[in-house]
Amino acid sequence: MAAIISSNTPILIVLVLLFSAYLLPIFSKKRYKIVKWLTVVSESVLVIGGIYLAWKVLTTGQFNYILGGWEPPWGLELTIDPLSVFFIITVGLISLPIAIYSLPNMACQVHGERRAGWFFTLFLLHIAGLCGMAFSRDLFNLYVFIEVTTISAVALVAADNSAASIEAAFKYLIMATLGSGFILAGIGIMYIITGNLNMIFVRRELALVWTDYPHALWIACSFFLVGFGIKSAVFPLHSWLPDAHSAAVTPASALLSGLAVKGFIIGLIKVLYIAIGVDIFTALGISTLLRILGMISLIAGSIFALSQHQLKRRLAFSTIAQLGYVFLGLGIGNEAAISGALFHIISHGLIKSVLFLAAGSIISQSGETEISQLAGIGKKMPYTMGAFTAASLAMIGIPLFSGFVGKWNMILGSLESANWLAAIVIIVGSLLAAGYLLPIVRTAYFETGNTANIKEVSRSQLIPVLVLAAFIIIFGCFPSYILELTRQAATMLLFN
Amino acid sequence: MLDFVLKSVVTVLIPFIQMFGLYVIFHGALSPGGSFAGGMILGLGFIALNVVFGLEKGQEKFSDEMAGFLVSLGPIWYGSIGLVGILRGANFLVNKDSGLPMGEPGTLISGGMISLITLGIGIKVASTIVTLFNALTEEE
Amino acid sequence: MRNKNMTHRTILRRVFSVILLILSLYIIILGVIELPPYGAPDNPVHNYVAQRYIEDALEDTGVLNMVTAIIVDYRAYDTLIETTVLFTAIMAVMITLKKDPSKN
Amino acid sequence: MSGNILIFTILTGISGGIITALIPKKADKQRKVVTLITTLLTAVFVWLQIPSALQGSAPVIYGSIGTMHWRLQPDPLGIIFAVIASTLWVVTAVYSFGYMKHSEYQRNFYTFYLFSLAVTMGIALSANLFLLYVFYELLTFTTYPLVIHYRNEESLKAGNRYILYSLVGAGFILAALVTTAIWTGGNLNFSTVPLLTNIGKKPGIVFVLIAFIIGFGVKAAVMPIHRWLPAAMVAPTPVSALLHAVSVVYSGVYGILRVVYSVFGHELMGQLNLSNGLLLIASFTILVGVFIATKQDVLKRRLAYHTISQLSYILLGAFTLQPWGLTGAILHMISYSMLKVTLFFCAGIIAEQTGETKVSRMTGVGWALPKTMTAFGIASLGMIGMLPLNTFWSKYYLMKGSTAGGKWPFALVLIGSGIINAVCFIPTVVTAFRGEKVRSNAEQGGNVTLMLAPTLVLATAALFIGLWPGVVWPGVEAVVNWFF
Amino acid sequence: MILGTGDLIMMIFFAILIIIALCVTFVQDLLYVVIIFGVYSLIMALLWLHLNSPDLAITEAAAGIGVTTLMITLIRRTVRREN
Amino acid sequence: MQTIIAKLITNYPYVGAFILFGIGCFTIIVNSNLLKKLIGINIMESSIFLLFIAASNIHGGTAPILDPTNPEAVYINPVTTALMLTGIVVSLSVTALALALIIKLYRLYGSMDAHVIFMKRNEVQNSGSHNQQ
Repeated sequence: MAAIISSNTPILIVLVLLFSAYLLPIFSKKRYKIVKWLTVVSESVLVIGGIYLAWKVLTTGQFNYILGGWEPPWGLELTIDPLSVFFIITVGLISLPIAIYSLPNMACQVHGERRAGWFFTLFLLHIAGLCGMAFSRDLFNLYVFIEVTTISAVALVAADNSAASIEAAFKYLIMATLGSGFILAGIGIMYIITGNLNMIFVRRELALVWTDYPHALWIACSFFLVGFGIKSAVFPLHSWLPDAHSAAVTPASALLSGLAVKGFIIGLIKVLYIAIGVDIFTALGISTLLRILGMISLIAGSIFALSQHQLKRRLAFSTIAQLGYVFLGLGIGNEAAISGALFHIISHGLIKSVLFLAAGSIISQSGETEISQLAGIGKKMPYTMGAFTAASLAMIGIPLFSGFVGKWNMILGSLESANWLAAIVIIVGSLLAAGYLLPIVRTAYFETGNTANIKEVSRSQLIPVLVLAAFIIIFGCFPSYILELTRQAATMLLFN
Repeated sequence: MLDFVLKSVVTVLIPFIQMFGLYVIFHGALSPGGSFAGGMILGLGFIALNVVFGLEKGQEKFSDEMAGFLVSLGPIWYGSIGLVGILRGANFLVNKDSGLPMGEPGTLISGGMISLITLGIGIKVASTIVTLFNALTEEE
Repeated sequence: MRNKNMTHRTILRRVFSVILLILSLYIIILGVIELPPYGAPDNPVHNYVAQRYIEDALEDTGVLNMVTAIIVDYRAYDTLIETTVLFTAIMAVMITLKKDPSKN
Repeated sequence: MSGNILIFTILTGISGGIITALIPKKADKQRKVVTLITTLLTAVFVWLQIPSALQGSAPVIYGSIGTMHWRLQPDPLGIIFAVIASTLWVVTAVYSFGYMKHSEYQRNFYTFYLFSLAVTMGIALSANLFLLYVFYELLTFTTYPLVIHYRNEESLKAGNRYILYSLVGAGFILAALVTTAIWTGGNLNFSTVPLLTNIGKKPGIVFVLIAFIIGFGVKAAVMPIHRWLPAAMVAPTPVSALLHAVSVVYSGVYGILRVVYSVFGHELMGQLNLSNGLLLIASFTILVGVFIATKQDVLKRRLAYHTISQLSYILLGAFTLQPWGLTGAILHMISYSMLKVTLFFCAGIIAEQTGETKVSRMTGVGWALPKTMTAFGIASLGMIGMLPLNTFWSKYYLMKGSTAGGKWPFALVLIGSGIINAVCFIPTVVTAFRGEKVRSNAEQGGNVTLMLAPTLVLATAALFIGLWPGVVWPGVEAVVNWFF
Repeated sequence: MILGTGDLIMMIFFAILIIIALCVTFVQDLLYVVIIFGVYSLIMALLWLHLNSPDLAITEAAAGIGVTTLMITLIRRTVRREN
Repeated sequence: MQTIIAKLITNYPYVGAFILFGIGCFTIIVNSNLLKKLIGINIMESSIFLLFIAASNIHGGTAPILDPTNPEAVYINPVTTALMLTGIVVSLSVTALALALIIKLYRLYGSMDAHVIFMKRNEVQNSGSHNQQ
């Protein structure tokens, strides 16, 4: 039994999540308690399995899991390489606390236990989709998982059933489906050129024939860029994100801002770096495009965030800005920058989920959504606000917090490739982050307001936030293991 | 009058629609068609029942609870068949090595787990389309 | 007043998107005509991967319809996830439309 | 054991701060005890490390954050900064027991007071540019709550400006730091050999130097980027005294010293031919700063601009790239800190006991606060550079350094600045003792004693060092030998 | 580059598809739009059959009918509730 | 130029597919009616299916169903058909969800037009903020 589990871990991780998702709606009718347990258990399986796989990859190197017994160009395979393992760990570490946070009052937030059961079904499906994307090595398989992730994300936004959330969800659905269309069209062109769908084989074929189809390949690349760009809300294509992430219920916005958008970036990385290959897409000028997109969305997202007065909207815009970092790091495209960008994925995931969960707690306790009305809340909710502060400092990139490590590596990478502008933009971005986050902290702690009836949230909602905040500091002070994973992932992406 | 004609025609037609749906599902291995098309046809048969006779009558034949259960059961069924391979010591979703009887190639009962999976997906698609329709038509 | 404004904006928007559309279509079609000629039997699409499916499908899976062989055997995982997409969609519809019967 | 001392030096402040934060709001007495013990312990730990540090055989602690290595080890320059800071922290703690007695937000104050101590010790003891940067950036956030202590609009504004300037500066440092790390292959440890010695004149090295100097210059309040410092004077007096005369501004000055002597080294700096320009900036700051100071009527603002001016004395000494200049700089670092804290303490006592903050309205204050004003007078003399005080020696060596490098005009700058200093402070003292004895003696009560005692101790110490400069000479000599 | 009759039929199909797709924007009545979309689906199914993909043709036809049914239901339940 | 036109005619299914793709995008962007947007999405997706299926076709090929009576048959590539079956189901799912959202929006706003919904939402928000003041 143990041998079976250990040799099938990657698929079992996905299957456990999927199976619990299938079972939840059956149980949610009468036995809501089982729903809770199933959610937590499957999330824990994800965390444990992720750590086990990471250990395996770090000790014995990457390996593949062949599905259905058919060799890769014919069948499908899961790939367990540093990149996928890194993202699995990210997903596990972030989604487990979010799930625990959302357990106690989800039935109240989405109006009913049955609906809460559906919410958790979608939650688990979303997680499963992200994991599947990370493991997938087949372009079409990636697409199908992207669809699972997208549809469940839309549903998570709509779960609130308020007018704003339904409208945001529809906007999101239209934009995201447009994005999927672009991705699928890109996959189509790639398939026509190479006759393969497995990324490794696609790259092998492309290396031989790409000079015959440079324009077609360029179009495929830009389709991928547009498609994944819409889904991960890069600047000119971001219009759905602020609405969706601010209108969703708190755990959903934490999950979407913290993980979903990054999942699509992982998809983009896989397509660009594994399926197309760094030489080819750099020759096509795509990495310049990535850099420019990254810089624009960093600056523009930050400036938009500065002009927002609602807490959740400001956080949503800051997601756009922070994803700009990741795009910029990928565009710079050397080892340090890519590993920095990957590290920024996990650190920003932690940071943003803390920020959103803390914001959700604050909003639910005080009933205020405007930043200016939060005065004095730091006194009443010291732990929540403490986590919020830690996350803010991390996002600014203060040393000893996790945000710094990623930024450091990205600046290192940009200066190594003599890209002064990128380094300046990264530093200016963190200043702007200070500009839109520190006023919140200052208002909460150092201004006085009417906070008489506000209390700290219950322990079961507080502990997940604190755990996430602790991870921010732990990864800031001891980033070695994660950094090793991201470094190996970067090496794999660049030199395999 | 029109109503009566419609009702009697549909009453006659529905068994044939269902039969055709099942035929498409099971014959997917040999001829065009397959689980999705078949399941869709099967489901559309139930929808026709709902449209013509009203939701209450439709619910009698194929209740919402049942549909919801089958929606979950479909993928579980599929996944469990895939797990057989794992229990046999091979990988997930293997067909040939899973130990299921493969049958005579090119006949109706062939391909080991293929027909089982097809049936599962067909039922799932049918129940999905019915649930979908019911959800969309349900009054506020 | 407002209505007139709106139509004005709508027309502007349509004209703008038509121009954008034609421009991008022009670029896309420039790339598309580079692709291997339609319908030729020696295109990259009909390479060893497709050949194997065509030749060995009956032996490997025991079905005549190669498409069925691919969706439920060679790429069965895809199909599992595809049913999951359908499942996700139905759950999404439920959470959008259905009220909790136990409440109220 | 000795390694433990090093880590305790920093941990004491942090744990003290945490304990202070956990003590209930009402328990003022316990909090003061904890504060005093923590500052004293830190000071003792620092003093214990002096001998080994001056010999260059201090224990090392090192580790890494991801790919970056850090290292803690006091060297002569670091230990001198540590000694100055930790000692003044004790003195200021005593002063603030008196000053802050009736103030609001005391728990906040003491907590961040101790955190700042720990972070400052980190800056002083880190033997690695990366770690220095880490603590430098943390210092901004641990001192921010102290700056905005009164929470009124003015202080929040000042706090915003402080954060903005500091973060921009930190951004400059980060860019320069990363470039340095790339050039040295990730090795950022300080040693007797400067980091960039083997790099030579790379293209862009001038920009790196300028970025470093802008970055640290923000905290050192070099003239075009000084504006946060006068604004931040809205903080309570102990904070202005300590943070704006010593810890924060000195961390900037210390950073520049480190960059000039440990990262670039005086030889490379000499090759870069930037010395004259930097000296010009420093002397510009010296003259303009003190000139603006004479125009100010509010005493604390006058002191603030005066700080800006005096800090550039140290930078002037450092930028001469001469052993004598460095001697003067280190001596000035030591002596100026005592005098400036004395001045601030006096200003605080005047403001607390008589309510006067403007110089023009201080007629007769001297009769009400004789001891305070005496201390103020002594410190004023020191600022001019009169003989029996310690600053005389520092100015002497600064001039010697300037002329030794053939840059005698800068010696004239020092003399001119001394004259303006006299114009700045002597009238204040004279005004204070003029007029009739209308005011009653205000130097009574426990609070005043708590405030007065540290003031007088510092004034006496300044006199003592002025008379026997040999006391600090070994330290200064060690630093100069370390770098030359 | 030899175009046979099959290619001509396909081009006609394409032309119809493009016209129908453009109609969606310019027809005002939603019910007509949905019916037009049903036709689009049907033509698409024929096109699949022509492109040697009968499996897809069957599925597209079924899905097209399903989607059109759902859409008509939706229109009846919303915009045309009064009629 | 002639070669370009020749290539254009050779690859006419791809060109047609992308024209449909463009019209789909156009329909999504231009129309304010949500149902029309949804139909635009369906058009766009089916155009991509067209791209795939056209790629796998062979002049004079036969459908990929093994015909033991005709050993000479040239079968077309079955992979794309299998993929696009999945694609159709995915687009069906998206359509279903979008329909549900449209119904819900109609219930909440009483309209199916993006402009109207936008205006109503802004009115609600403005009045909401007035109340708070």
